[in-house]
Amino acid sequence: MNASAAAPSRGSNLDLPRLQEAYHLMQRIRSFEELAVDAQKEGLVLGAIHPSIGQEAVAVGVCAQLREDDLLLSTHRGHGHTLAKGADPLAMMRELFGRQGGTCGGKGGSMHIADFEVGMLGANGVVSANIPIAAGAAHAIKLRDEDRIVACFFGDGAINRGPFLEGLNWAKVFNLPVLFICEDNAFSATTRTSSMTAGAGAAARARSLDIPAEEVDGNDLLEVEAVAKQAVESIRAGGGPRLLHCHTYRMTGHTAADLAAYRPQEEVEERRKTDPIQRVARLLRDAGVAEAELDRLAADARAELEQAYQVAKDSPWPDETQAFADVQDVGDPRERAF
Amino acid sequence: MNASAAAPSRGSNLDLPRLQEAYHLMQRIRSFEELAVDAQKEGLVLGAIHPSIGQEAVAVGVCAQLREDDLLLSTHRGHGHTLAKGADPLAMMRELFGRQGGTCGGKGGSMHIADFEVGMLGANGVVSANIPIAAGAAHAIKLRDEDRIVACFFGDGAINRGPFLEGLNWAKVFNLPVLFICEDNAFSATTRTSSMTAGAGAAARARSLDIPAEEVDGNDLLEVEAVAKQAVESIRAGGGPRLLHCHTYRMTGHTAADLAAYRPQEEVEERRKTDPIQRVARLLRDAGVAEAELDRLAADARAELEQAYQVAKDSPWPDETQAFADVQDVGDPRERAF
Amino acid sequence: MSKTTYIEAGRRALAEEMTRDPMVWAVGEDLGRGGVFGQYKGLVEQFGPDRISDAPISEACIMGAAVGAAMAGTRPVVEMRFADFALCATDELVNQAAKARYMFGGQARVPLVVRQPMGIWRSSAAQHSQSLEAWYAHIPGLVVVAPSTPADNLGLLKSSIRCDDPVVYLEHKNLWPLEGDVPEGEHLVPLGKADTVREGRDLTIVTWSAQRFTCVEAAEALAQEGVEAEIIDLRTLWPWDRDQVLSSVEKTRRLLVVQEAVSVAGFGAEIAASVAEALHPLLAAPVKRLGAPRVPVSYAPTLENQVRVTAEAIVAAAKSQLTPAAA
Amino acid sequence: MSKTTYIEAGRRALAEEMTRDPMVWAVGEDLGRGGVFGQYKGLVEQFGPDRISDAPISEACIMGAAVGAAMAGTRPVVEMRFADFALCATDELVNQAAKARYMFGGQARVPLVVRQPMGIWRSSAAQHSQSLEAWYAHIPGLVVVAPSTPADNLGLLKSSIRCDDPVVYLEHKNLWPLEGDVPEGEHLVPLGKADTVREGRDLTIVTWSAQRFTCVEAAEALAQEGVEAEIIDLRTLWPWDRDQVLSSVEKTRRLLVVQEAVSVAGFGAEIAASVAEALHPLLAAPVKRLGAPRVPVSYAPTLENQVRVTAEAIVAAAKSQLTPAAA
Ligand SMILES: Cc1ncc(C[n+]2csc(CCOP(=O)(O)OP(=O)(O)O)c2C)c(N)n1
Ligand SMILES: Cc1ncc(C[n+]2csc(CCOP(=O)(O)OP(=O)(O)O)c2C)c(N)n1
Ligand SMILES: [Mg+2]
Ligand SMILES: [Mg+2]
Repeated sequence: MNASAAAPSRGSNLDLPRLQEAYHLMQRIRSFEELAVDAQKEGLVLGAIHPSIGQEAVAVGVCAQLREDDLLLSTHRGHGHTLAKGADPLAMMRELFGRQGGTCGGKGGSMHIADFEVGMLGANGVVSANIPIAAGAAHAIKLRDEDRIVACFFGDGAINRGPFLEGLNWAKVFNLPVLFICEDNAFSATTRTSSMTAGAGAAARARSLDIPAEEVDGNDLLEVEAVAKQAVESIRAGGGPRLLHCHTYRMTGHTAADLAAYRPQEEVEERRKTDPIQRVARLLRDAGVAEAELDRLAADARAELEQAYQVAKDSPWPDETQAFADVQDVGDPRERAF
Repeated sequence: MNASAAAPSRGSNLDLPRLQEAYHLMQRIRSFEELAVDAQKEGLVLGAIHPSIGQEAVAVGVCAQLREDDLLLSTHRGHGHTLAKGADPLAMMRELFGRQGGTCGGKGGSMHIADFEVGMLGANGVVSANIPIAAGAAHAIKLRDEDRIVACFFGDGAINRGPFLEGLNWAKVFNLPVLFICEDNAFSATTRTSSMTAGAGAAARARSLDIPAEEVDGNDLLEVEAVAKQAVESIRAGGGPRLLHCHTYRMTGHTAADLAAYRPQEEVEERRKTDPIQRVARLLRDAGVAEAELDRLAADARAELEQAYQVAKDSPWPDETQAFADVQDVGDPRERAF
Repeated sequence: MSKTTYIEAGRRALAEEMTRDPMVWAVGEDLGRGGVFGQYKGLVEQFGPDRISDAPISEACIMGAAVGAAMAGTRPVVEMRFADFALCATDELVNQAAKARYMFGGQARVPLVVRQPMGIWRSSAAQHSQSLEAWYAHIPGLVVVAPSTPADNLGLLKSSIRCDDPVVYLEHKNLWPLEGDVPEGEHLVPLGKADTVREGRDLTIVTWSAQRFTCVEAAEALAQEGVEAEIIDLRTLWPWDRDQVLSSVEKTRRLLVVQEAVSVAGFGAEIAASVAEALHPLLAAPVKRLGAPRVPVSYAPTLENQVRVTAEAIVAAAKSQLTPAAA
Repeated sequence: MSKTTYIEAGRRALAEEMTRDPMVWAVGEDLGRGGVFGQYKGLVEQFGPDRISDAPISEACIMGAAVGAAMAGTRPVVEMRFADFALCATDELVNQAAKARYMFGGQARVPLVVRQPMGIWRSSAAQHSQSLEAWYAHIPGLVVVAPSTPADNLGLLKSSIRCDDPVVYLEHKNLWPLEGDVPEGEHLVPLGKADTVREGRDLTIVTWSAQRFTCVEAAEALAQEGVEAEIIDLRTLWPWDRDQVLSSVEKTRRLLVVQEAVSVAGFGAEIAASVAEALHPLLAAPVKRLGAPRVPVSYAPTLENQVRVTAEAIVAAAKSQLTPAAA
C-alpha cells in the first residue's frame, strides 16, 4: 500500500536478532492483554480495558524507531504502545488491578497509564485529547532545543474530533518534531468508522495540511518499521511533523466486555489470517529460525506476564491516604468535604 | 482562479437589471458599514463592530442564489451577509445602537444580529461556532424533508478551529444541504492567517473530506455568482455539501477601532484597486449604464441608510424589564439575585 | 404500575415521545447499536437510523448541530455518553444553546435535551466519573434535571423533551439497573418539582440523583435511634423547588444537603446558602453540606471510596446537627 | 512605589518572570501585536516570537498544547482572550490539565497559567461578558485567582507563574486602565491570602475582582451613616482565605458576599454556606449574597445595567442586615 517508502526487503537480508526481539515484544504485548482480559473476567481488572490484540505490529514497528528519551502520547487502547516504549508490565498490571506499585499508584487504571521514566506521558480517556498534548510536548522540545521527538498514537475515530485538526495544524505551523500515528482498526467503539467519516481518512487530511503522510499495512511489521524509520529520521532532522496511517484490525470487541456481535464473524475470521504476530513468525521461519526457538520466545513472554499477573494479584491496595495526595500544591483538597 | 466553473461571460450578455440590483445592494451594505463606523466614533454604536468593507461581492454573490426560506448562519463580520439575505437595515442599525426595534431588541448587538423572518439564524461571537450549527440546521431540513438549503459563512481564521472539521465531516457524512463559504480576507484579527495555517486552506481541507470545493476571486461578483449558483443548484438537488473558498481582502482594521498598523499601507492601496463595488461599476459602465444612473443607485443606498441612522438614533432604549424576558420558559431568572 | 428499570424507563420515555412527535430525534455515538449502556436498545429498529442517528466522535458537533437543528424546527435529544465528554462541547452548550434565545431577542427557541450519564461508577477514574450539575445550574438559559428513580426518569425525560428550553439531563450510571414501580399510561413529572421521599420532623435532608438512596439508608438508621429525617429529592436542580425545601426546613429547623459532587462550589452550596439566607432566625442548627472532597476520582476502590458520601457519614452529620451544642 | 495600571502590572509580571526563568513562555492569538487588549505590548520585541508566540484560532489546542508543554518541562502562560472562549477548551483544562498530576499518580506536573479576561465590559453582550470563576473553584486540581488592583495583578501573576499547579487567572477587562501604587522591586503576593481592604466592626463584605471597588464605594456611603463595613478582597478563590473571612465575621457577626457573576450557584454560595456552617450561632443576621440575576448579559446599557451589582444595592443589602428584624 505504500509506494514511496523503500520496499522492505524480505527474507534475504533480514536483521534476524532484531526481528526476533520484535517478535518477543509482540508476544509480550499479546500475553499482557490476553491475561488482562482473563483478569477482568475474574474481577481483578476493575475498570474498562481496550485490548489492542491484532494491532501489535503498529506499536512495535513504530516504537522500535524511538529513543528512550523520546516521548509517547497514547490512547485508551494503549497497552501495546506503552510496553513497546519500554514500560514495566508488572507496574502496568498492578495499575489495571488498582494496586500499590501500579504505574499511577492505582489512581488511573488502564486508560490513564503513564510512565514518565520511559517518556510515556499518558494514555488518555478522552478520544483525540492526546493530540494537542503531543503537539505541546513537541513544542517544549523545540523551545528547549532538544533533539527528542514525540510519537502520538490515535485511532481512526479520533480524526473526526476537532483536536485532530487543531493539533496537526499546530504541529505543522510551528514545525514541531512529532510523529502522528493513526491506528486505523476500522472501528470506533461499536461503529464502523467509515460510516461516520468523510473522505479517505487520516492521511488525506494530513496532506491537506501539507503534512507528509504515508498509508501502510499496519499488520506488516516490516512495512511499519521501514516507513516509521524514515519518518522518524526526517522528523529528528528538523523536517517537521509527519503522519502514518496504519491499516489494521481490532480482533476483539471495543472493550474486553464487548462481544462485537455487530460485525460478521466471517470478517473476523478473514482478518485473523493477517495476524501480525503470525506474519512475523512466518518470516522468521522462512529465514530459518527453528520452530522451537519461536515457541521459546512465545513461552518466555507468556511466563513473564503470568508472573506479573500473580505478583499484581498479590499486591496490596493503595493506602487510603493516597486519595488525597498529588492533587495540587496549593490548598487542602480535604477542606470542607466532610 | 476557478477552472471548473463556467467562465462568467462579461459585457456581452450581462443581465443588466440584476447586476444593477446587485450593485445597489453592495452600495447599501457599504453605506451601512460606513455609517456604522461613523456612528461608533460618535458613541452611538456601543460594542465592537467588524466591517466587511471590501468583501461585499462574496455576500451579495452568494446570497443572490438563495431563496428567502433558505437559511443563513453568519459570523461576527456579518452585516453584509445579513443585508444580502434581506434583513431590514433599520432594525440592524437599531440593534447596533442598542435600541428598541433592533433585530434582537437590543440584546445582541452587531455580533448577534439575527433575523429569523428572512432565514438569518444568527451571527456568532465565537469563531467557527456557526459551522456545526449550520450543519444542524441542514440536518433539520433533511429530517423535515424540505428543499431548503443552508449557507454558512466563516473566515479564513475559522478553519483552524475544530468545529470546522467536525461540521464539514458531519455535513458530508449525512449528505446535508449546506453551502460553506470561507471568506478568506487574509487576516485573523491582527494576524496574517497564512502564518498560522498549514496547507492551502479551506478548499484543500474540504476536498480531503470529499467535499467539492472551488476557489474563486471573491472580489469578482460575477465569478462568485456563477460558482455559487452551480453549487446551490447541486446542493438543492441533493448533491450534498459544497464549499466555496473566496479570496478577498479586509479593507478596514479587524474592528472599527483597529488601525491595522501591522500591515503595509502599500498592500492596502494595492488591494483597494480591486474593490468589488468599483469592479461592478466598471462592468455596468462598460455595458452602457450611464454614470448618472450609477450615482443615483449609490445615492439612493446612502440616503436609505442615512435615514436608518437617524431613525435608529432617535429610537428609545429597550425597556428595563426586557432584561428578564426571553431567558427561558422554566424558572424565574430574577430568583435569588437581589 | 409495573416494575421497570431506570434504564428501561429512559428508553420508554424517548420511544413514547418519538411516537408522539415526529420532530423528536436522537443523535449520538453508537446509538444504532443501542448506545454505550444500552439506553437506546431496539430504538433504531423502531424508528430508523435517521431518527436514532449514529454520530461521528464529535461531541462539539453533536451539540452544535443539535442547536442548529433545534432552531430549525426539530427537537433533538443528544447523547454525550459520559457527562465528562460534554466538556468537549462546552462552548456549544453554554455559549450557543443556552444563550441563543436571549441573544437573538426571543427569535430562537432551542428545544434540546442533552443526556449526560454522570457520577461515580466503579473504577471509571477521573475522566469518566464527574458530577458537574453545579456548572449548569449557574448558566442562565439551561434547565438541569437529575432523576433518581425509574418513574422519575420516565416522567422527567418526557417533560424535558417537551420543554422548549435546552435541558441538561443527568442520568446516574449507577442507577441503570435499578428497578422501581412505574405507571402504565402517560406519565409526566413536572420540571421544578421536588419529591418528598420521606417525611420527618427532626431534620431536612436535601439531595438528588443517586445519593437519594444513600440518604434513605441513613434515614432508616437514624429512625432506629428515634431521629426522623425528612428527605427531599430535588429531581430538578434548575429551577429547584425552593418552596418545598423552605417549608420543610421551617418545620424541621435543620438542613443537611447531601451530594455526590465535589462539595466546594457544588450545588449544595446554593441550597445551603439559600436556606441560611431565608431561614436563619429559625434554624436550630447550622446548615450543613456533605459532598466529595476536592480531589479527582480515583480508579482503585480504596481510593475511590474516599470521595463517596456514605450512609454513615450522613448519619454522623445528622446527629451533629441534633446535638444541642450546635444550636 | 510608583503608579502603574492594572494592564501594565500584568505585562511587567510576565516580563519579569520570563527574564528570571527561560522556561516561561506565552502563547495565544495575536500576542505578537501585543494581544487583543495590549497586555503583551512590546514583549515580542523583548523576548522574540518563540517565547511570545502567536497561535492559530485554536483555543482547544492552545490549552492542550500548553498541557503537553508543561508536562515536558516548560511553563506556559496561555491567553484565552475572553474568559468566554476558554469554553472552547474545557476538556483540555478540566479533564487534562487539572487531572494529569493526580491521574498519573504524581508523575506529571502541569505548571500552566491560563489568563482569562473576564466580566462585563460595556456592551460586549452574552458571549464576551461572563464570569465563571465558580466553575473552576469546583474543579480539583485548579487554582483560581482574580486580582483587582495593579499591585495584586503584578504579585499574583508572578506567584501564579511560579506555581506548579495549573492556575486559572481571571483579569477583569474593566480594570485594564485602573491606576494604582505598585512596589518597585520584586513583588510577590502569596496565593490563597485575602486582602482586608477596609476594616470595620459592623459587617463583613467579602468580594473579589472588580466588585472590590463597588464595595469600597458602598462602604464609604455606609460610613456616612455610621456603619463601618469591613471589606475582604479574596484575590484567590481557590484556595480561598477561610481563616481571614471567618475571623472577620466572628468580629462583625454579619456577612455579605458581593460578586459580579450570576448569583445562583456562584462562588458566593460557597462563601455564604461556609460561613453559615461555621458561625451560625454567632451571626447577628442571616448571611447574604448579591450577584447577577440568572440571565445572560445584554448589549444595550439599559438591559446590561440590570445585571450589575451597584453600590446602592450593596448599601441596601448591608442595611437590611443591620436592622434588628433580621437578627
Ligand atoms: C471525546 C470522547 N468521546 C467518546 C469517547 C468514548 N470512546 C472511547 S473509545 C471510542 C472509540 C474510539 O475509536 P478510535 O479512535 O478509532 O480508537 P479505537 O478504540 O478503535 O482504538 C469512543 C467513542 C471518548 N472516550 N472520548
Ligand atoms: C473561539 C474564538 N476565538 C477568538 C475569537 C476572537 N476573534 C474574533 S474575530 C477573530 C478573527 C477571525 O478571523 P477570521 O475567521 O478570518 O474572520 P474575519 O475576522 O477575518 O472575518 C478572532 C480571533 C473569537 N471570537 N472566538
Ligand atoms: Mg478505531
Ligand atoms: Mg479572515
